[in-house]
Amino acid sequence: MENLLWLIPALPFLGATLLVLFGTRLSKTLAAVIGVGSVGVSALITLLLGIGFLSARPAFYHQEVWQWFSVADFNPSIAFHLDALSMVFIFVITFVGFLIHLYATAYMADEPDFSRFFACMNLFVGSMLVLVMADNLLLLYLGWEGVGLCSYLLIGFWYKEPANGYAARKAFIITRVGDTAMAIGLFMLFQLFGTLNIQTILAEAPEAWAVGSQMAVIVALLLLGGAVGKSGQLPLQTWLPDAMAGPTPVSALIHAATMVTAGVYLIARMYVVFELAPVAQLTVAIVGAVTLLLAGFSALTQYDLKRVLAYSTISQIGYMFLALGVGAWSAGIFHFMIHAFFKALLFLCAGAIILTLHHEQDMRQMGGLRKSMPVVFWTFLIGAASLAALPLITAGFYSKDQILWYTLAGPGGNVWLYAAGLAGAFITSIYTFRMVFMTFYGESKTHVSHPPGKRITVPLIILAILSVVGGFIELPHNFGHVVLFSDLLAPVLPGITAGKILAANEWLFQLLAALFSLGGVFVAYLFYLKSPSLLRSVKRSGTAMALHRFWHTGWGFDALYNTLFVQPYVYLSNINKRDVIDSFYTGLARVAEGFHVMFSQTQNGILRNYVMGIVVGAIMILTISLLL
Amino acid sequence: MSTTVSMEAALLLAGILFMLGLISVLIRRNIIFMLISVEIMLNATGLAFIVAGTRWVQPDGQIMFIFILTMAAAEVSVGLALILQIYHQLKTLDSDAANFMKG
Amino acid sequence: MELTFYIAAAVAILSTVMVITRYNMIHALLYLVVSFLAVAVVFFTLGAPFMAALEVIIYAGAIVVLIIFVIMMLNMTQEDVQREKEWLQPATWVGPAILSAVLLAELVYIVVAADTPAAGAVVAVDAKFVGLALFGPYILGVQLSGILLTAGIVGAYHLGRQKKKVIHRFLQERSAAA
Amino acid sequence: MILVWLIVILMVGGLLAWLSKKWHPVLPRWIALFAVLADLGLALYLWLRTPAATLGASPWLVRLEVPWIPQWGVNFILALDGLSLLMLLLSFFLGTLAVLISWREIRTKSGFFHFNLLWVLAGITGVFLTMDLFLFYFFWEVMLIPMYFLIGVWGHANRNYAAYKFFIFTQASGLLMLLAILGLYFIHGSQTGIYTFNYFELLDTALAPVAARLLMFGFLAAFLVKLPVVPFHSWLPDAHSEAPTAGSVILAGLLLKTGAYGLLRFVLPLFPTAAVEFAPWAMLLGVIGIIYGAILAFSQTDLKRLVAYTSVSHMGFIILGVFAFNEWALQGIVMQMIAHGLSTGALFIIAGFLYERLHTRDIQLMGGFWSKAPKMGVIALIFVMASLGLPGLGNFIAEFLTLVGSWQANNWLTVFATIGLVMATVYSLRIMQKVFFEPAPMEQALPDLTSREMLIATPMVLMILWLGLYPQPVLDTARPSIKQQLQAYQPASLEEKSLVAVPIAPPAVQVQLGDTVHFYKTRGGTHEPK
Repeated sequence: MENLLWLIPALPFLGATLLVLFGTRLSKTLAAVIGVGSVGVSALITLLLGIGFLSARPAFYHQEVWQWFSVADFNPSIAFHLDALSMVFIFVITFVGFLIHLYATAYMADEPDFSRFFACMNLFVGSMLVLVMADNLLLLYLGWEGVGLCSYLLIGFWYKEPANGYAARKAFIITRVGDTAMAIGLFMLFQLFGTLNIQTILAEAPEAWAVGSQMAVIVALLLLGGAVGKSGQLPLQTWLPDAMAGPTPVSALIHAATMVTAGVYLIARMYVVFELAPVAQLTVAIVGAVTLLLAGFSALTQYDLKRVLAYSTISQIGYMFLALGVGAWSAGIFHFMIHAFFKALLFLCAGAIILTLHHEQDMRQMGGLRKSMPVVFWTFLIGAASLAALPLITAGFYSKDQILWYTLAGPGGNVWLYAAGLAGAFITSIYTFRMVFMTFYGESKTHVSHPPGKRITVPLIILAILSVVGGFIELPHNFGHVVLFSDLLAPVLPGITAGKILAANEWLFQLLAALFSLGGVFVAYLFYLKSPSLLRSVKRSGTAMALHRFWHTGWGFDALYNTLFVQPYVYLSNINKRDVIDSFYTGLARVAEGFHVMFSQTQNGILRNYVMGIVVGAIMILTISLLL
Repeated sequence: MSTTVSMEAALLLAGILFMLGLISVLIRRNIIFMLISVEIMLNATGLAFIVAGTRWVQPDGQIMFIFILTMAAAEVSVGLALILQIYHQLKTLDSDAANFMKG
Repeated sequence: MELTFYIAAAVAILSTVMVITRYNMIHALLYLVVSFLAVAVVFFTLGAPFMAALEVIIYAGAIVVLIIFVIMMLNMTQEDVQREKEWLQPATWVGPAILSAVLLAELVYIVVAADTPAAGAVVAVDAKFVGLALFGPYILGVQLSGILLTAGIVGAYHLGRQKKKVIHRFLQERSAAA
Repeated sequence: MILVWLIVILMVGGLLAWLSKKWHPVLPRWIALFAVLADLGLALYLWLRTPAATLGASPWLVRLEVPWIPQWGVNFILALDGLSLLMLLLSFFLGTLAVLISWREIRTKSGFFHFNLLWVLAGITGVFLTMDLFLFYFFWEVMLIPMYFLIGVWGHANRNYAAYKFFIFTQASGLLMLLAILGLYFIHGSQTGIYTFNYFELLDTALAPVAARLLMFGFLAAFLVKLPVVPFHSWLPDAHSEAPTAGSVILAGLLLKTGAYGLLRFVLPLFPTAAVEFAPWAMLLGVIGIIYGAILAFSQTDLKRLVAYTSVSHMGFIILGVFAFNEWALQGIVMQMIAHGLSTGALFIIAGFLYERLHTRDIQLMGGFWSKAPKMGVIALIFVMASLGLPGLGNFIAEFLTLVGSWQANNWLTVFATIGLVMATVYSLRIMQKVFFEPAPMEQALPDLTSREMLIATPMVLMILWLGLYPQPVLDTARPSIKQQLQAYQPASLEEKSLVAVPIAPPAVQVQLGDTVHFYKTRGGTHEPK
């Protein structure tokens, strides 16, 4: 069983290689078969492994493929380590990835660069799998950067548009800023532990560090730097909304289901380090809380369907960070899984809408799609309900409620964090249903060409089902008490217990959360469906409009970074294009040339100058001999 | 015949004459003037030798003067021949006109 | 005798200054003769009467006359004098004058600073000693002088000969262009 | 004897290539190709013959010593260890490619071109092999002069300026090295009475601190200019951008590496105490180079010039690593030398391909080539990614090891060096964007790579992937000689070598950030505080 481990990432890589090598010569069908098939087989192997894993319940599977290199006791391997945490991740990556690939064969059917698209997608899935299965941080870093590369290639897939290229580079560069912090973290870890093997570090860290030791805090913060970069959290979140420039399946794959959750994975994977550094862990929670609010407000003001979803992604990952930050490890991972289902679903629905409306992404140009696209409408509604965490029926409710509960009641809990989470839930409902109402209700504004085909609707339906039933594997203990998921993770991640006093009143807070999300739906209904005049009156207010603009541009972070970093860098580079140091050497050459001109005056055939030279020489010699 | 001429003064005279000749070489463009100036300088040098010879009561200074004299005579004859030649070729006595190796 | 020296020195300097400031070549040469004569007097005061005689005969006589002959051959006119004037602008002579002044100052410093034992009275070195030394230890120099003079004669003859116009190779391009 | 053959084949091949032009115009190319391939074969044979495991005891694989000018103590010493072997393999590999890329590019005086090319290679081979300082200087010059001709005769528009600049920079700095060599020679002679240029004997010279410092600066002058380190780098962009493609490849791939090699081979073992003193400054220079080169690369519009500045940036890592004095960093440097030779060489080759097709190097005139030339695009993408240090490609291993090593020596400088990686991303992506992605300002035909060009590019891709995924053979080959270079940095021998009894603290692993830290676990590493 263990020996199959390497196949999971290797198959997508193989698919990518084949597509790169023979891409231009393959027919679209064959390219699709390779592209989808490689991920599909990976998913099957994952399933096989998963069944084995769940039945035998070993601590982990481990396979060393080969020793990467070995220098003076630094021996990272290409080795895979599969435990419950990675299991959840590879399950989501391969299955959701497979569905998205399947969907993409229809979505990208008219694209001339079909095989290039699938090559990048496969490479992406492969890198992501390496990331979550790596047994050491260096291999994880390989996957980490590979994911960044693929996001660059896929966001800039339609490369002829310079704006897309800009978005792609922005994504790569900003995430790389985070990666740099992480790399420094790796240097420190290596210096302290002499290895980058994750399990070794996790085992030895508690002995090496006291709780709250400065080193632990610094390492944890550096790792957090990497995580916020990849996961689009404050302060490195600005790349993610722009990343919607890529084709929609890319958005679904990279920016909803998998890549952006790499940060969540990293923090969960290195949880020991964070537990040893409470300050850093609190920072994780605060970053999550602030991000989820900021992104939520920004999502409220977007008109581009995909940008709303992008901001909602940032916001939802904020929830995961919040969960990790308060020590509710399994809740964060649970939310990751559920989020992957419904966010992929939402993105794919959005893609179906965009495709049907001839690449129209502005929600103001949509409306009334409920009738013309019933399948998409219903699945989108399920996804939206899950995102808004409508109580009882949706998976999103159970995962988000768990996070909110532990934010308050957990040992790292805190009223302020809880309040932020609750407010976020409220905003989430508003923007989610604003989206639903604007898109599917009201009168139709754009002509609908042809309804989406089977290859598009089947993944939607599967994901919609998962978005609903996914929640039932983990129910709160006063309500069914199903703990399948946290049991699965229990050997890997520590559990969490709620405070006794609050635990008695858990139902109260569940009710509160439910009320907030329902309230949000109601507000959206009020503003966008029932009485749009209310919205117009708000819009007349100057402050509201200013706030709207501010939120619309993502709290001005882009402008800030632009003036703070980009422009000075470009300016610095441009003024020095001719290399100021070189002017020293050319200056030196000029001086020599000057002497040349001067001295050649004494040899130019004019007799007096020769004499003059002799005289000057005589004076110099005399002077020197007098002085000495 | 005994005098008390100060040797320093005599050397000074030689120096001044030499300088005047030198200035003349430097400022004149006319080749004949330059030749004349060279004569002045040679003469000044001869004077310096005489002074030295007198100072140490040795004949060598005067002998040097005789050699200088000989040399000056030869130099003037060759120099004047060259000047004639230059004048015939260039139709001018301007020494700057002969700067064919201008750098 | 000392007074004679100083007067002669003053005359020499003055006349030399006149030489180098004249525009007319003949005037300059006449001053040059005066300068040489003054120097001859100086020689005399320094106890070298024979040298004084040689100075007068060869410098003031032969050499200057030779130059005058050449000048006469060249047909100098008033235009040449005028051009000489143009060439001798202050801009051209200030620099060299300063340089020479510096050199002179250094020479003076050397002469004055060196504390040589004061010389006694001037003792004439008469021509006989000179002659003995010349044909004694310096005989080689005398022979070399002879060769030099011969070479001078041959060279002057060769160079000064008015051949049919021979253009030096440096000048060929120039004349071709002209 | 095989070592002599390595050099002689190239020199004779060069002469033959020159002469054979008279018989047939294509002959020089084939002769050059065969000469380099023969050397590549010999080097490969040497490598495969000695399994890495047997390298244990003495790092030297082959040694040849013949007295040359015994009166002056000049010997003809060639010696090969793992480091030299790797460098030779790189040289011949890139040399083969250089011959291949010139196949169509060089049309004038092809005989003389190949003569120069082979003699540069011969000079480089000599530099990597010789262990006699006199001979070393000789080869140092041998590789300089043909390079001057390569730039000056077959270069682009501004070639004369570039060639002079290159020559003056390297020659002037080389003379300083000659002074230092002579200084070392005389000091050694006056101490022991044996006047010799033999490297192995000079290693034992005891030097007063002041003398050691001065001599080290003499050597450093040559190597830092060649490398180049930032204030001395300005010859490089000109030389690289004006040279013909083969010249750029040799310059970037090999000539710069001789500087790095010199640092490793001579500066480190000969002047340990002085080097330790100088280390923080050298590392600072490295970091400045990394950042400065990266910033400048970003604004260049001439593709070759841009790549040249990336070289400046990458070479910063080398000096950063050399003066970290530990095995990780030095292994990283060896990897960096090889990986950078390949990746930058490849970028220059791509620039050459583009120049052949478009007759311009200005990236503002390029664009949209991704759709026209997808093969070239993919290959360019791989090497651009290599240059920004993507894991899985050789440069990543190099940079990561270097940084891990330098982190042990100096935290803050390493942080800034790591920031250089972000800047590398910025300029690297600009290449892709401007050349391949962005729409072109004008329509121009661009045929994709021919099979000859693929023959050049494919091995490079395979090599860089191999280096990134399984670098162990390279690391194993280099290990013994790196250990040898670091021998002088064991705390005990450091004190022994310094004449004054001032105990020089080794650049011990400093954990500056926290006081609660203790060494949790004893690890390997060359200057563990005992």
